[in-house]
Amino acid sequence: MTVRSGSVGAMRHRFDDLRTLLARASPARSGDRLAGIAAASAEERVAAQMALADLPLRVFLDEAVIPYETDEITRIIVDTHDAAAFAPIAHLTVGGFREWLLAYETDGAALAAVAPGITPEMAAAVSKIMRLQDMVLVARKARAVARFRSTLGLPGRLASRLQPNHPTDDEKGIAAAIVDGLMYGCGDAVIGINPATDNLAQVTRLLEMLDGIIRAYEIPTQSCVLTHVTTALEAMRGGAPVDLVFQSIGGTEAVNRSFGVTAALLAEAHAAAASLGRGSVGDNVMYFETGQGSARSADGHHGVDQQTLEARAYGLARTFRPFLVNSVVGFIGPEYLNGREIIRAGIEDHFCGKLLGLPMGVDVCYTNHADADSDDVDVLLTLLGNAGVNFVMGVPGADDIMLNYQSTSFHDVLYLRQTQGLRPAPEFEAWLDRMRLFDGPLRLARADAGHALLGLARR
Amino acid sequence: MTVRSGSVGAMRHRFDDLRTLLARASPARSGDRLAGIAAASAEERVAAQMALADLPLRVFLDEAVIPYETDEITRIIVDTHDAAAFAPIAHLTVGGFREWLLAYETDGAALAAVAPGITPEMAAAVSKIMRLQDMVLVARKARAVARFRSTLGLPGRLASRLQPNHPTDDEKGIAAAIVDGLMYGCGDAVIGINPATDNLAQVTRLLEMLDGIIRAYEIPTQSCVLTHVTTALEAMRGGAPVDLVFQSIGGTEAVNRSFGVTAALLAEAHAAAASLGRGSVGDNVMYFETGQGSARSADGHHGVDQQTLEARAYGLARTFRPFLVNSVVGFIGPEYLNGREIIRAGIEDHFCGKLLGLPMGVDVCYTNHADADSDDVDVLLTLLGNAGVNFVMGVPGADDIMLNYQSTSFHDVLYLRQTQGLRPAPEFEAWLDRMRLFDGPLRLARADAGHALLGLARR
Amino acid sequence: MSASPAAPPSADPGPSALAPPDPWHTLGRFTPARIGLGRAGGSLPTRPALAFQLAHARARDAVQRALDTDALRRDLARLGPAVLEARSAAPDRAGFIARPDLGRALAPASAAALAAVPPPPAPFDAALVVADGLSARAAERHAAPLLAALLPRLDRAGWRLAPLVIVTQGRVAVADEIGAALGARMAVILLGERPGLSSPDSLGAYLTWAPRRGRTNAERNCISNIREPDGLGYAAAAHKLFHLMHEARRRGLSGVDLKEDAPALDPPPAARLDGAQ
Amino acid sequence: MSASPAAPPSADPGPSALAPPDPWHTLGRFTPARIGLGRAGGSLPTRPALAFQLAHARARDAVQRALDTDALRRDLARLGPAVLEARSAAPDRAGFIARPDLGRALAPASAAALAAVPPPPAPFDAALVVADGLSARAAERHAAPLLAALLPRLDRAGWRLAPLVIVTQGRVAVADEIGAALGARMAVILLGERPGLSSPDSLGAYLTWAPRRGRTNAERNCISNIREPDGLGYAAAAHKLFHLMHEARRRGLSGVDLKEDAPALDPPPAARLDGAQ
Ligand code: B12
Ligand code: B12
Repeated sequence: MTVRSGSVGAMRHRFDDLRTLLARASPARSGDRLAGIAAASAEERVAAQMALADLPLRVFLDEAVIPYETDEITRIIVDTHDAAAFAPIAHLTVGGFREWLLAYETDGAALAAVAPGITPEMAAAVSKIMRLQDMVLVARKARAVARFRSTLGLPGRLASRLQPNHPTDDEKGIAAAIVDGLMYGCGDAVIGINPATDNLAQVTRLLEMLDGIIRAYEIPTQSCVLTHVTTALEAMRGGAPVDLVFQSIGGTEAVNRSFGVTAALLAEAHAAAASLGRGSVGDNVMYFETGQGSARSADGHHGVDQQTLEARAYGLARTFRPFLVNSVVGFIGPEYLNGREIIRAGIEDHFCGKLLGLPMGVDVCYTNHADADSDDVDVLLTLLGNAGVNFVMGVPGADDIMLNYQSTSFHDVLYLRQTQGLRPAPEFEAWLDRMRLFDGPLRLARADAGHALLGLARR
Repeated sequence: MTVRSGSVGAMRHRFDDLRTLLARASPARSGDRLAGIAAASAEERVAAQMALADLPLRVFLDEAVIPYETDEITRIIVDTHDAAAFAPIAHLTVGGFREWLLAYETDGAALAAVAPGITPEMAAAVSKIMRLQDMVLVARKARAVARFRSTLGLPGRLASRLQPNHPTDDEKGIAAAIVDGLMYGCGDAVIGINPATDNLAQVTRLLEMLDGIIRAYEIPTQSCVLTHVTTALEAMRGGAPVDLVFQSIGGTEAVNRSFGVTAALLAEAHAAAASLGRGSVGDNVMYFETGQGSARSADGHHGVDQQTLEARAYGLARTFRPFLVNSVVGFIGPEYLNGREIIRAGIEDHFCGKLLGLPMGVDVCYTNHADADSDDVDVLLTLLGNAGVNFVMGVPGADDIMLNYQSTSFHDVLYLRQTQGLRPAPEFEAWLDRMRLFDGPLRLARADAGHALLGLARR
Repeated sequence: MSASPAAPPSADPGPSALAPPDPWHTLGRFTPARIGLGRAGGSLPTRPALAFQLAHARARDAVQRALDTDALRRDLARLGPAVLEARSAAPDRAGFIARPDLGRALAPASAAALAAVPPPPAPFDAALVVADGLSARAAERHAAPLLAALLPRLDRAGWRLAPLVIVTQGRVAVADEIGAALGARMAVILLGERPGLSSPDSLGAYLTWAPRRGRTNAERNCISNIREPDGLGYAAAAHKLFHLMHEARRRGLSGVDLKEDAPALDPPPAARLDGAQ
Repeated sequence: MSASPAAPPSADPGPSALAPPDPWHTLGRFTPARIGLGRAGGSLPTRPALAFQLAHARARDAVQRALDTDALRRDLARLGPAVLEARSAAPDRAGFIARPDLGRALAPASAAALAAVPPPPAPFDAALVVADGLSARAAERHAAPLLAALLPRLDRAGWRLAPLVIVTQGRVAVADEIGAALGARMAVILLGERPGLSSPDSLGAYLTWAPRRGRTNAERNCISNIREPDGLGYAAAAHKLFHLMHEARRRGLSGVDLKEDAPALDPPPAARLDGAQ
């Protein structure tokens, strides 16, 4: 590996290799301090950012942050890199790349064209020298459209996952929460349950229940039970109606191993779900969740900073043409991201994902051991609306009673629609109209006690 | 005064009077801790908020936070209260008022109609039980249009103050910064210089210089030299071309006395400036700056929390039909607002001002002794864009070399225009077009070295 | 909440006319989730908005609360087994939250104490551990009743158990070190999940076959949301956990290859919350 | 900044082709303001964006820096006057920033020491104070040269001055307590303004007639941005300050009713920055 250094004024800073340079250049983050790889001072951080800005993008093709030989994600990144797509930016440094991204001339089409030529590490690198406003501006231009039964990612649109979790997977309880979400116009991204257990029979029951609801009310959306991919595979083998296959993933082979997954396993699941052909407007069948810090938690970080690892998780995700990629940014806890770090990380994740061409959503959230509150949710949610996020969560009252954290509520989604003029996915919007749930594209109608959907909970 | 109490669970909290209840209900703030009036725990804060939510709005008409007898701002608030305008909300509690504000039916016209019936303390109270998203949503509906040579506050528009300060008031230095700002499309709110000294001759020279530039290039904007109101009065007496009269104000008679101002002095200045009749599209001639913490700093807070006092400053401001009211929210320092408190305070100030009918701008800024950075600027700026702020600052490179703090730059203004589709004031927009400075309403054109404006610096 | 001495104090002023209840708010009887909250425009009405803030203030306190080890020790000892106490390497609560690595390791003194426990003739079948995790209250409330349901079953099935260990400032993985130190074939830890707004005291159970430092989560199994009456009941949880432990021992593994496929108890635990049935 | 060993280290890679310089960037010679930075789309190019971050990192350090009182004392003593040292009531830098009330009051020990200074036969005309304020470096760099220009003028005009006082962790108003303790008719404090990105060491001068605790800012006057060569020069600042002091004494007041109307020095200080003239 090549040694790099940067001097600022009298100070000279030395960065042993690309991995170290990226870590030192990364905005302050508790997980990187925990790993002992963060910059020691604000000045060292800027020195690293300056050195990084001068680094040619080509260097990222020659120098891997984790060796090709030891990590399958590195292999995927290298092996799937599209040199032709890279050509228009091949001459740029990281700093020049930032300027190219911000240029008026660089529009959504230009971004989509170069996406396959951008490696996760390039995306992470450029994000490290960008302010929030830069990332919002560029992400807003980058669109990633994905389709299954609804179309997500169109300009001026915002979708939401309806997340009706229950601590014992009680079906009536889940149904009640689904009614609540649908009546509030949520659920166009997916109706997705985190099951309390990984009991196959139970998972299958939930899948059938969701399928029944979607069919009965002809809802242009898809279901997901967010169980482990191995359980989803078993369920499919047993004939369960699986729309989307879920899996948590991270940015190294090691963290994925700690999650019990490999690229091969994901490929198997992808093939199985695709073969069911359950989509109506498209065939994107994977739902991935990611989040900075998981690799550090699993001791699988190889000295790479958590934001770069997060981008690498997207590198893995994009080989499966997912329908949803969701960074659960404040979910794990303050040991990896705390307070305002959550806000910056959420914007970084969304930006890097979009740059790599992914249909990004963000779980704007915090735990009760973090120094964060609902105002922080409002900040990140509002910024993401401006940044053109594909979807966010819809949790009843923002309080997930099973996963024990606070996310965005149905009301939060309505706030964003109203303030930024963001409409639901087009198929779902038409359904909301049919069901007389919306009064115009941005506001709820007053529903009466006899509304057809309320029957759902009585089934 | 009436004692109020609230119980949450087993705990019972007692609030001796309205002033105390408001202070305990106020979101965490270093200046209130400094004053020893903040809630002791998060739970006490929520208990106070619950008690406040149940308080009828009428109570605010009967109970002053600072006695009528001892404070002229209280007298102004009480004496100018419009009972007829208040009627539609007279039956509400603070909690009900929040819901009324958020209702779909409550539109800009409804808000404008009740504004004269809302006292500053009512505005402060309701803000204390609102999340950021609530305040953004309501402020966006509330429009306050003000006019002098340009029209500010129209929907879909954003103006900016061009702030070309120089540490020695050097005229060439100031002119260079004005060129920079105009070329970047800034300055439709005002071209406003903070003079380094309060030397009358110097102030007059600056006023003449600005007047000369505005006339020579027929710029539909107004000038201001932000000197003390007494100096502006002297300048006007001497025949200087004063467009807007500036003054810093606070929410108590005591803090204003520490600033060397009284309501009578402001009235005198208002009359003097109005009599010059220099506006072309309107006659709003006052420019006020405010900011949470000034009363505490001047030991003139009377045990009232700084956010309520800030709203009271708006109560004073609105009697003068100002053109610009600007909360310099992060300007004073972390002893009053630190880190994320700046963000919340900025949204509160803008919301309270708009609720009271004022043409609010915000100086989105931070000092170097605060725990804040440019990402925080991006957060507050972006939120304010969504909230429909009338104007923000435009400081070259965001670095004020005389006032020693960081604000928003011309580039930041362009970011907001581009991301949120916000156009300049209509008169100024037409001028930008004439000068071929903009390429469409949201983007700069590439100007060449022969552009007429560049001659400005050679005058 | 009392607005003035005139009005009688009431914690619940009821929904306001500006934000009438959602017609489906009665569905709330099916779930502790915050559904049917109503709306003002599209926004949360004031009452549930402030209730949320209060819950948040309290949940943050819950994270900080220290485990009452004396009381817990008494409750556990009453069930029969020998009880040991240990501390993780995290110096205090702040250190526990900021440094998960420390919460996963035993403090040197505790490691030494456990190493000094005389080894059994044959390895223990399991080491059971109770820890505060992120909710001390969860351990205080639910560990003993859960063990009261589990221990007799293990006993009947002839399981030989290591002394029960209470760990303060402990994360899930600390059980592996304990299991290894005690020479147990499997480690099971019951610990407080992070507190939620409506579930401040939820208990999680994690199981590792052949415990030792460095095991990954893929090699563990989990049963979550144990809290009676709002979450998984003790009987059902003990049933699932016994089943998992049994299968782990039988197949000599734990983790993703071992699925929690216990047949449902009768009545199924899912029915517990459904007031209507 | 060196990108790789191949490229020679250079702190300034120059503007990139994607963000060409603004045609008016040469106007930068007229002002230290960050003008003509260029743009990528409408956004700041990478180079000035990172330069800004670096300046911010450094300005934050500047706030924290402690005053080198020994050096300052030596520099001041060289000008002639007796020099005393005092501390405000703020215990440390963090306390100074968080508690302006403490920065405005003398530490009890310092108050006692000043009270013990033998009173002059007639009150001093002025007490001069130098404090760190928010930029210790400003006091270190600019206080002595400014006083070197001011003291001879005061001397020639027959001013009787109290001993010079250096205060650490001092805010503006601390001078009033010092002036009162020393029995001076006027207090003048020179202290570090909060550091800006491009002006980390700017000195402010504040004057109060009849100083005592509780004076408001309306009763003070101010001369700001003293820093040679980028701000107000020493000669010009001394000229203005002398004029203000003179008028304050003559009229027996300070504050809003006293305007800084010193006739400009020749050459006017405003010309200083104008490289073109
Ligand atoms: C935080 C969390 C995570 C984080 C953990 C990272 C971290 N460093 O903390 C992340 C996001 C990475 C995660 C991932 C997954 N999780 Co998880 N997670 C949780 C959660 C919300 C809280 C856990 C907690 O409070 N622990 C207590 C603290 C004090 O202990 P800790 O040592 O700090 O935390 C450790 C454990 O939480 C453990 N862990 C986290 N999840 C899981 C899942 C399994 C199966 C195991 C064995 C361990 C485990 O990882 C942490 C670090 O070692 C629980 C829900 C709940 N109510 O408890 C779900 C929960 C435990 N997870 C669950 C699942 C299914 C998963 C996934 C398998 C999902 C998937 N399909 O990929 C993945 C992969 C897990 C794995 N094998 O590593 C389920 C388990 C269901 C079951 N009975 O098996 C739960 C109950 C949520 C649910 N119902 O969906 N999870
Ligand atoms: C912060 C600040 C403020 C804050 C002060 C509040 C606070 N608690 O800190 C606020 C926003 C309230 C403010 C108000 C005004 N300020 Co002011 N302020 C500054 C600033 C940016 C920094 C001061 C500093 O670093 N002080 C050093 C620290 C360590 O001392 P401190 O004890 O913490 O701060 C005290 C002084 O700063 C003092 N102060 C602040 N401004 C002024 C102005 C005057 C005339 C006086 C006597 C004192 C004073 O108030 C603080 C608390 O007591 C300076 C610019 C600069 N480059 O210095 C302008 C500056 C000092 N202010 C200036 C002016 C004009 C004003 C106003 C008169 C504007 C107006 N028209 O109303 C008002 C009212 C001042 C007053 N009479 O009280 C001018 C003074 C010009 C001059 N030579 O007279 C300056 C130089 C900026 C400028 N060129 O416009 N100000």
